[in-house]
Amino acid sequence: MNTSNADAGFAPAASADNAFNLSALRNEFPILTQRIHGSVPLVYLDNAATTQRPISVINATTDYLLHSHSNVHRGGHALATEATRLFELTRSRIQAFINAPYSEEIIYTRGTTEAVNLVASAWGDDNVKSGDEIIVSEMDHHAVIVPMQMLCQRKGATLRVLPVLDNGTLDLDALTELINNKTKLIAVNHVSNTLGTINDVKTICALARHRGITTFIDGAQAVAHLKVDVQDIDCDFYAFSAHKLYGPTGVGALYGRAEIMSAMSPYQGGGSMIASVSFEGTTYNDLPYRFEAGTQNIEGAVGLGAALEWFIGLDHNAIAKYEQTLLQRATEGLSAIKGLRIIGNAPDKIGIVSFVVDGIHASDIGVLCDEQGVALRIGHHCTMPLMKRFGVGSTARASTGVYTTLSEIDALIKSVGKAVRMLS
Amino acid sequence: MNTSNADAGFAPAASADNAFNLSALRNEFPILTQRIHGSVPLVYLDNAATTQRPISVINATTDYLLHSHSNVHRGGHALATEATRLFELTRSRIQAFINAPYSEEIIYTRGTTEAVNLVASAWGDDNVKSGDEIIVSEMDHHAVIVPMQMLCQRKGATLRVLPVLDNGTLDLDALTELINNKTKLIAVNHVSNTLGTINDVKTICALARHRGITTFIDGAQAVAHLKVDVQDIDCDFYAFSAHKLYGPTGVGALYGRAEIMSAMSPYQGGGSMIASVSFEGTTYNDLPYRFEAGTQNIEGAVGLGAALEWFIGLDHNAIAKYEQTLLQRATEGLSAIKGLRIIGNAPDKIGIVSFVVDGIHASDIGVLCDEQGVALRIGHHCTMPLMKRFGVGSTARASTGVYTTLSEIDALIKSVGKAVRMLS
Amino acid sequence: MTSTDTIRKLVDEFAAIPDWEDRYAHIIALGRALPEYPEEHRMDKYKVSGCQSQVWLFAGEQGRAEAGAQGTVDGGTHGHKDDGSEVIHFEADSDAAIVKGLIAILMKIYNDRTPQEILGVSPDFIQQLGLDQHLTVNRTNGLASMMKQIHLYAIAYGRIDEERKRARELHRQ
Amino acid sequence: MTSTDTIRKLVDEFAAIPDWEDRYAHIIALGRALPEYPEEHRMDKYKVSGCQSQVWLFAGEQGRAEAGAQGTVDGGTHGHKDDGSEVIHFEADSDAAIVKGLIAILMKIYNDRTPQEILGVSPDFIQQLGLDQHLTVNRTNGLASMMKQIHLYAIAYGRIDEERKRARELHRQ
Ligand SMILES: Cc1ncc(COP(=O)(O)O)c(C=O)c1O
Ligand SMILES: Cc1ncc(COP(=O)(O)O)c(C=O)c1O
Repeated sequence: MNTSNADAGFAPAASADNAFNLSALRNEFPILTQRIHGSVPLVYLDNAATTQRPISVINATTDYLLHSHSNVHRGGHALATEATRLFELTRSRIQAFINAPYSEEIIYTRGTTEAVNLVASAWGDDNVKSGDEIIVSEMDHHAVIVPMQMLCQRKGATLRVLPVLDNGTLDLDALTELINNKTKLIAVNHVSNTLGTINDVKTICALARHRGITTFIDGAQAVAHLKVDVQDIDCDFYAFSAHKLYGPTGVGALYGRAEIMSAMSPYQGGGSMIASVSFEGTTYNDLPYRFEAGTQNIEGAVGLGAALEWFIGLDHNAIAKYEQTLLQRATEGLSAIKGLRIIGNAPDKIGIVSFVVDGIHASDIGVLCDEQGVALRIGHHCTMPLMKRFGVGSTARASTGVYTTLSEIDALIKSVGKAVRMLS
Repeated sequence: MNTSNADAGFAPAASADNAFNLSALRNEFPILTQRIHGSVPLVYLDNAATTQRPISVINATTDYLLHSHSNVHRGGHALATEATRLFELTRSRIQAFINAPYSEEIIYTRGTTEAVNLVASAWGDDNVKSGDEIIVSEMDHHAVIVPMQMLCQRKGATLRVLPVLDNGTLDLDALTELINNKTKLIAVNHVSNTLGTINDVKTICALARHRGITTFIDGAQAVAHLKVDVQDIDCDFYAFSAHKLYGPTGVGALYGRAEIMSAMSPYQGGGSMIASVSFEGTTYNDLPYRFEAGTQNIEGAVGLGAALEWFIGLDHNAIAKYEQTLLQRATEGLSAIKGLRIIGNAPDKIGIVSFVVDGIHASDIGVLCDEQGVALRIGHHCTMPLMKRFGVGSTARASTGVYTTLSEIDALIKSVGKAVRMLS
Repeated sequence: MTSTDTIRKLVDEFAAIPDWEDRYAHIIALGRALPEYPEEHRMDKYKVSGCQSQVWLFAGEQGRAEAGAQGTVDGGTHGHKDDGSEVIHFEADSDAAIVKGLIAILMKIYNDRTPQEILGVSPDFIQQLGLDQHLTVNRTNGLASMMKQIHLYAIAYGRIDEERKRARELHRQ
Repeated sequence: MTSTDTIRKLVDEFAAIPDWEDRYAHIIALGRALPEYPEEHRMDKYKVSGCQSQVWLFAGEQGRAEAGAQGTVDGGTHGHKDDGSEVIHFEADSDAAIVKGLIAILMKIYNDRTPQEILGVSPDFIQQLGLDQHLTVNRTNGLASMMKQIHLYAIAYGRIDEERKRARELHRQ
């Protein structure tokens, strides 16, 4: 595999020398050939917010709607059987994808946010009591912080915060001090959506298991960039969203250890999650159905299945290597802009670069880059406590996908440079 | 408009004499031309479980994915703006569709089930206390009964049950007796998914308002069959699912009166639903965002928008009239089968026929009808208490859609007749 | 007859009935011929989950001992086959005619066999018999759960057999 | 100048700048020229929600009286226009340069006008100026909320004006 050209940092996107066939891969994403504002080519660097969909995923959903659509489980007719088969097939694919022991341990959710809320309610209400402590990290997404904060408020528990070091890594030494006999849960992201930091969740989970503490890993930013193995991580819960993995919005998965989940009270009530309902009393269904009340996002599950199939088929070694090249190029190129400061310089990062420029509001950079075709995300990225930690109100964030090219990174650097000049 | 032929009950499906152009309408649904089990034409009569999708809805979602996909709200770039515009456009369409006063009163949910859970938690936990009473009906879906039962359990409140009369209508006289000073909420469906009964929710809501009782109307089965006007009904909450309205799975809407919802605590925590987050304390966003935590089903919202646009454009007078013809024909034809009993004979019904046959299990009828191409739903239809009320374990249910033809009803009658003969 | 032979016989039997009506008539007839389910075991704990029809499955030590006795006739060993494992005897029933017929088919394949035999049956027979829709993904009729249950019994009894074998060997020494 | 005239002037002004860079330079310059926001009103309650940049909008009785005084000069009536309604004076600011420039444009259109004038402005100008992306759906920059807020002030003050007019008429009788 020859990535030398790419490593040099100047390979054109569609160069035949690329380690993997990036140009063929990009062809699977019609949206990327878009021109915006009338004429400028789209440079989509907002992949941490949501990824684009390969045509095979779009087609899988359409096919399903044209040939097999039905409500699942409860029907006995041919379409219902086929829809159920596809729906459950994706569950097995998710199981294999994150190496969960049983497919019953995979719960469909709307996405990561709902998964956290499910655990905070269904597990939290049963297991957390007044005086207990829950640890989240300073770099966690609001999706983790807010449900845990709400849980603590309901129960009179205390939220403890694992701090972030100046380079954007977690202060793991502090964790040993934070953990005590009252600690019930540690919830932390696998990868930070703002900093790009890859956290050592395996060490965190080992520390927790040793003390009998339950662990929740927010994998929203991890699944599209790292090989995830929940048995190797040895966490109790793991969650991700399909839309950050080249799949549909409105669907995601929660993995939960069977021993824990079979003892958990239900979350939402409704059809499918029950065994029997009467006004005298209701009994609940087995895993995973107990946590899937009502009609699920069926076509979303079908799309997620197609996304997993597509994603698993990629050359991940080559992609990961190229991602580091992109990251390095972006880091160097942006750092060279006067007054620009990158927030998050961890040694292990995915392709995310958050930055601020002295005296210039990130919002202005966002608008001017967009005019040049470069789609960035501007704001607090749902990590306000982290913004406070780094003394900024918001950042501009560029995030790569498997289809990002070096020339797109060059366009990024150029457009930010121009924006800064216009605003100085 | 000439519906005489249709009224006679024998018009072939695609007859040029039909009041509306049913054959053209059916052409918009490629899945309906399907042959199943190798050779038999599909007769899809499982519309109460989920409806099929017209091609314009499928295309709208594909278009969105090919041209405009992005995460909404939080981005400043061109795609984010367009995705946000489409996402909010559907919200306004929903508002118009059910005649809600403000678009802020429309909350996206996964579907009806989640809407009930949202109200039972966010409204219920704040407003229901020990000793209070909540009224549901005996014909309610588990999606209504179970969350309310769970709420009552959490709060030490009592669930009271509005009974169903032998013909499948609600015993509204009993309601006046059930209501008392402890009654906090009445939750009832607009149309029963098992019986087809159209309930007089306007009268129920008037009774409730008079006594200061909050009302929740489950409109899952109503929106595709009746003109719904939440101001005319004068309910406090109204919910429906897109997938029963020719739109996507995984998305639906909750309407809630602004006065009530602005005072409600949040439901799920996460991104977008906050105004500011810090470890000292978090403040929540305004309506409707406070109740939309995390990335929503964006393409689902786009699809729902297209479904509403398509649906609003139909000739609803003609369709409603034809639906009654279908219902009458099915009722008469099935009743003529020896030992067959229809459960639910309300004077006001949508196109739903639930039935049992003496000495024959509904499941067997389902399997044998399916072999003949006729897709029915078999089971308790998530209404176990109603099954108990009518002394049956399960029923076979045929339910019509806007594309159902009289010849399909004839196929239904024929297939059930044959199944019964085979099983006798 | 081994399970493989039984399956081959069933596949031939069904292949000889091209008409779907006759096939179902045959399935229903098989169900009617299923031995009566012991009423004392018609309990919730022997119900297999599924929401369209009710399915019962019973496999007990007692049933097993009896089956073992039958096994004796075949294998000539005392209550267990040559390799030291006993067969498992199931009782099963459903309130729906077609499901009951399908249960009868499953019983032909799985009943009165050793754990090893049960676990060795390749699920291919489902396709071969054209019963995918009834026996796989669909959890509504309880048959997929029933097959899973049969496998769980086989795993559990397989372990018990191992224990017993070890105990016997220890005894002999 | 009426709001219609202002809009026409703005549209011409922008149409004369085809290059996007120059357009933004112009917008930023307009922002720089916006009167300084009174520090005593830089309070949370005057913040308009939006999550990328911060936006403040202040419109008070006091500010209004002053504006009314200016109104006097124009209309020659005592603090209110001929029809008896007073103009509303806004102060606004943002920490982002482009948003501030867009606020300056909104101020040209809406500031120091009567409730009726404000409510009468057709939102078409947003398209005409090519500012859809900034001023409509996007709640991130707070400008859509700001426009909504301006309208709410206009509705509220419009009602107050009605009340005052009625009171004055009663007084005269
Ligand atoms: C680290 C992290 N956690 C959680 C979430 C929430 O995911 P979703 O919005 O799909 O629920 C996101 C995405 O915004 C994220 O980046
Ligand atoms: C009357 C009624 N209420 C609620 C529901 C639940 O809807 P969903 O499964 O879309 O959440 C249904 C559909 O199954 C229904 O028919």
